[in-house]
Amino acid sequence: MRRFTFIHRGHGGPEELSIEVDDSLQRCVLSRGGRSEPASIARLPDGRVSLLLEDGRQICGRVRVLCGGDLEVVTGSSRRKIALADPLRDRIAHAAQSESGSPAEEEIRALMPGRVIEIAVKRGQRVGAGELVLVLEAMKMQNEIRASRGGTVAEIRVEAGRAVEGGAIMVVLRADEEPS
Amino acid sequence: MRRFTFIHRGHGGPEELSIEVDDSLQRCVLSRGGRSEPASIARLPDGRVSLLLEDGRQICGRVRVLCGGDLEVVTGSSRRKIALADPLRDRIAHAAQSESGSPAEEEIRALMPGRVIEIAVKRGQRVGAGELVLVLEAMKMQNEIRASRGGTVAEIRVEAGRAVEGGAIMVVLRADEEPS
Amino acid sequence: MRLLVANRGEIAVRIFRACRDLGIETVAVFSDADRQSPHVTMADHAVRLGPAPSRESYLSIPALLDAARRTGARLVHPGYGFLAENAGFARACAEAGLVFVGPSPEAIEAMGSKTGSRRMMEKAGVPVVPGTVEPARSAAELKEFARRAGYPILLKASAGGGGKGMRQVDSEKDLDAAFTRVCAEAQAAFGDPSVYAEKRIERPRHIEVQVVGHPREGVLAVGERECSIQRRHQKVLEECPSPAIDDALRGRLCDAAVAAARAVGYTSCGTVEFLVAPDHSFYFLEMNTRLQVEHPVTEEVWGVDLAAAMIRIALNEPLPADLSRLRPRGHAIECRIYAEDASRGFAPSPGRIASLRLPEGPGIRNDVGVEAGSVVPIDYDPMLGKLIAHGADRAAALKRLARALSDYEISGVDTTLPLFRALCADEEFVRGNFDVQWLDRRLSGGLLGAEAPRASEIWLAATAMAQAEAPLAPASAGGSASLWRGAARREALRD
Amino acid sequence: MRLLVANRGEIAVRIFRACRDLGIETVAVFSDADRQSPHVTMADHAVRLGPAPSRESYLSIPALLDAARRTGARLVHPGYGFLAENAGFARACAEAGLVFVGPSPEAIEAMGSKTGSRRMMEKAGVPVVPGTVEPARSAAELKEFARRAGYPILLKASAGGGGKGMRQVDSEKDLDAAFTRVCAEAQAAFGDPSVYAEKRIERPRHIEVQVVGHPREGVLAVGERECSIQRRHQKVLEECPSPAIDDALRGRLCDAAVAAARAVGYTSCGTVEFLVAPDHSFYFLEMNTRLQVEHPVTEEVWGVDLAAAMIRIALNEPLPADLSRLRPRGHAIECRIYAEDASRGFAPSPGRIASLRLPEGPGIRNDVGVEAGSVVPIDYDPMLGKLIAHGADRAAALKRLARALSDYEISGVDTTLPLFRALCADEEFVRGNFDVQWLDRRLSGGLLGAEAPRASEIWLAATAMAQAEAPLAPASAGGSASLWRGAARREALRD
Repeated sequence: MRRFTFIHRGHGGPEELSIEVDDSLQRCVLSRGGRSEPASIARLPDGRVSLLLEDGRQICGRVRVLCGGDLEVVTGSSRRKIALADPLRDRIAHAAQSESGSPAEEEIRALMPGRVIEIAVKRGQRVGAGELVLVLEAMKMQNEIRASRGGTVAEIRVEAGRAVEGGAIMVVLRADEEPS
Repeated sequence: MRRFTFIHRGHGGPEELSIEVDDSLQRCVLSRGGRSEPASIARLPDGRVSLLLEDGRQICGRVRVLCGGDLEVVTGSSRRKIALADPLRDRIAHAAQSESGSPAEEEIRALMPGRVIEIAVKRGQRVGAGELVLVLEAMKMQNEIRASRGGTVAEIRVEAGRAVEGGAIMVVLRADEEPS
Repeated sequence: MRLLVANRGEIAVRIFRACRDLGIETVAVFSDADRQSPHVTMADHAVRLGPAPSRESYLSIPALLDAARRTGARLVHPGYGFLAENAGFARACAEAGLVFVGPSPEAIEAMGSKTGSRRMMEKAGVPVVPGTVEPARSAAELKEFARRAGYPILLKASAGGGGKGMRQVDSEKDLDAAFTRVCAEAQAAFGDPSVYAEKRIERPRHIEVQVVGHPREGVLAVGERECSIQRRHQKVLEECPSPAIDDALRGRLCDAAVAAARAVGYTSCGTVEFLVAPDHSFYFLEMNTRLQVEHPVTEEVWGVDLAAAMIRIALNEPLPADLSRLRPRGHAIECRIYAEDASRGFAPSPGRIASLRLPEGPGIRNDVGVEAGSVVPIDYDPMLGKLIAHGADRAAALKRLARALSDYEISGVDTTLPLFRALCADEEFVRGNFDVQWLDRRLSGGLLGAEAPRASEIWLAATAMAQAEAPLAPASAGGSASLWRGAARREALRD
Repeated sequence: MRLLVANRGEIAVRIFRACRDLGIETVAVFSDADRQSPHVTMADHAVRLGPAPSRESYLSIPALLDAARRTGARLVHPGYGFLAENAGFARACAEAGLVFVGPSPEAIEAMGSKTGSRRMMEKAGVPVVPGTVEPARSAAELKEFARRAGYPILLKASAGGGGKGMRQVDSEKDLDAAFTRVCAEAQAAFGDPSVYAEKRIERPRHIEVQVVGHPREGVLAVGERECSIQRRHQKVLEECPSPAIDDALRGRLCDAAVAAARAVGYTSCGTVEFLVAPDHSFYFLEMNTRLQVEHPVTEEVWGVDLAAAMIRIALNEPLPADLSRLRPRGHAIECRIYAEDASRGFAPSPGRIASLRLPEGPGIRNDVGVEAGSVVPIDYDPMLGKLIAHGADRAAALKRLARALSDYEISGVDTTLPLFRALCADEEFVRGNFDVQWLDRRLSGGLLGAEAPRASEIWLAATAMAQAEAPLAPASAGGSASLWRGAARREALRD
């Protein structure tokens, strides 16, 4: 069994939850607010996950990593953005925010281990907010990573076709000067 | 432009055809029986191929490698096995057959470059005809490679998770003695 | 309220959809072969029954009752196949305080015996095929029957069904040997050597009538279905209405079906099967005391939801619309899509479905129990699902069916799709000119001739091979002219 | 015979399906943004028009005519939008020897002018909203009209449509300023400053009548559609029939629609739009001289194929069934699924569709123009497709719609699916109690309130994260207990 702890930032502030997974990746124990519940996991052929809880409840959906680092959870009847991260990445994300409302540099990190499929920018290139920076394949999905604000590409630390660790800095953007 | 030559073994015996593809993989020239025709190629997101010929005809379908080495071509209205190979592999396949109707060893080769996803047998293990030997990911598909006859695993030359070249021998099976 | 479906595949999916339409929560059960199946991953609750073999999973009454208890299910729907016509299961459900969605155990039992149901039908005035009624004790008894009714006759195992344990006898000299053989086969296959004889009806159609029985509202017929397109006595394609039935004959068939259902106090959806001779005489064959595989063609033409009606009846609720006011509209055709290899005598073709693209659009309904990546297990019936086409008349439905069949992509396993594509191009079939042996004759006549690959298919193969072997273009650092180009390149890189 | 669809997306797919049902070969055209789109990859022929911008592709009449010439197309269908109501295109097709699938250029032109069509309708006895008819030359002229008709009035750009260039004036003191502003807006948006005034009908419904005109068989009405569910004057959900129309009113609306179509010698499928006041008075709004987005709800309820009928009429063939004998059955609802972000004021949400799972089963029809992996371009209307649910009555259709919406998975782009899920749970909508401004009021009242993630969704996220980060189990060399286990492991390994 291996234990993972996550921080979920919902409307009520950050909350810790954990999940223990056995080596087969098929059995787990979910713990939240002092209560634990065993469950079985099935990864479906198209990438969705099905969770079967001890009381028979079945939950099925698809999870993708969004460029902001949030997770997109899509079930048949909903599509929701969930702020869930492991404690380290949660600290990185929220420390950066609290230090400066508008930092001079934007570090684009891989929020999950994955593989860089394409780098759409060059060093020194000017990119606008929302422009494609790179494509990261993670969790069976191609995630288009876009610049959240305009800026100039200061560093590219990855190569197309190479794997990246979760949390690794991939690209550094230097923010535009505020015009006013 | 790069040129590929294939041997198609249809009802009328082997026939050579060739295709020239440009570096973008989007333009090509198809040649068969002395006639050439330019076309554009689009690879669709789900792995299908769309060919657009000079006269406007559009052809769309999915191509998979079957364990015997034939190609499976699936369009909306058909599913056909096509014996198409490059001249080297065509020679290997048909030379082996003509030497012996039932050779003592079966070499399981990668008919396409790909990645071994799982090896389902161990050295020395007895496998029956049709039993899963390994899973090879090629052309976006997971191809289950099965033993065509019963035998014993003599050699395993690949590792799970590793890439293999097209034509490489992956597993060698020693055939069962004929019972009669 | 929760409903457990004691089944798998497309019928479990179909019944779950009806539950969702009725606001009822769903409980799936699964064997180890089905943990990833759509009927499980669409359900609100799911319970493992046991290993893949049916006996240890979908046929295990204790495991099913335990699953219902654990999830608090109040209703149990048997689907078709497995325990659908097992009176013992219906009784066990009732004893466990569960509502069995189907007719009473007595009705199931009454229709379960071929000879018993036959006697009952004769009493109710429903025409039956001339036959011995009672199991024959000797070949001599059969000879006497055959002299009266005339050859050819059919010998049938009393406990048989679906074409198993059946043999045609063309003249008296063959009768002794045939009797001995069918008795032995019946003993081996069904554990019961009883055999009876029937007159063989020449070139009949298999026509069935949908009935709906309600405890208070009585029994109603909802039109007929044409089920003559069979391969070795197994239906492969069904239609509503039949192209061979006129209003007068339809009325007589429906009256007979209602009389049959009334005779057993039938209170659910059910089907009364008939053989219809070319001279429009018809004969009761059997009654299926369950939701039929081919119920969707009736639903499309009559505008009724039979699966939902069946659940409402089980809950003793009134039926939603006045069924007697329903009128048919248009024509519907269903194809049963099996994972079978037509080139090897329709042998099951288990394996992983590598890709699946369903047809969509006007007049098309998909009732499917698998998805791309699903493994078709060797343990169960290899039906993947059903394609239903509906149009303003038979010609329109056939054209839509042909269109849907040319939009249907399944790779990884062999399927019966080529059979249906060939049927749509067959003149006799398109004219509606067939009987129950027609398809077997056409198949041995080469309906599914091996076609040479088309040039377009060879070019697709060559292009894919060339693309896969071409030196990969280096991942561009920017400069891609458009998102479209970038996307195309990324996709090409994946191989 | 070949038909070219001068359009893209779901309507091109819809028309190609009709062609296949009629045995007509298909020709797609595409811009550089659409080479991989389903409408191209399903077609028998395809021709590139030009770069992504509409002006250089789908609006380029020379490129379209050239594509038809190169592929030998005989028919050209404009779909909706783009050149669908452009009389010049219809004329250019005729001059190039092509059959334009639609009404005559004269009928398109007659209905294209708001004031011109209004005059024509008054002459034909079709009620119109009290208004100035002619473009107003001054605010004074409008004041005189308003004194007669009563406030509030609406100022509208003569060249406008779909809610653009429209402003309500509640009292005389606001009129001068409003007139100046609307004239300026009209000049900026349409290059034509003409403005006219209409009495504002309070809480009206938007009801439209489907008409089918045939050169020899005349004009027929095929029932009405309820189109009051609009967001800022754009339809988002349509029904057939309207829950607010009784047989008497339906008859009067259909008579008026037939009179309107006859007045312009209409010979194709078309739609006459009306405003219906709560007192059942109604007023001609405009006529859409094309196949309407929401035509499928009529097809489902009336059992007719409007897209095929339109092509048959263009070929001067008789209509397949006697349309006048058609009778409606049940109820159908269509949802327009747009790539729009409801949480950002329904801003377009272009991008790549990461996954797409369509609902299936009884009563569900998908008319969709994209597939998993498709890129939704920024260049065109962001409609992905339409979901149509059909049931025995409105309640049944709504339940099936809700079921289908809970089976509909789209990831990668934002869509309007949450809006439809909220509507299915809204009491007033379910009661059928709404008017054309109802949805805008409900949206500002918080119809789409942000819901907190459910525990189940958080657990799915955590499980997926844990699985993705767990040390990968070594690829086993045999010994996997079953194919199912092996499959699960292989899939897990892919990440």
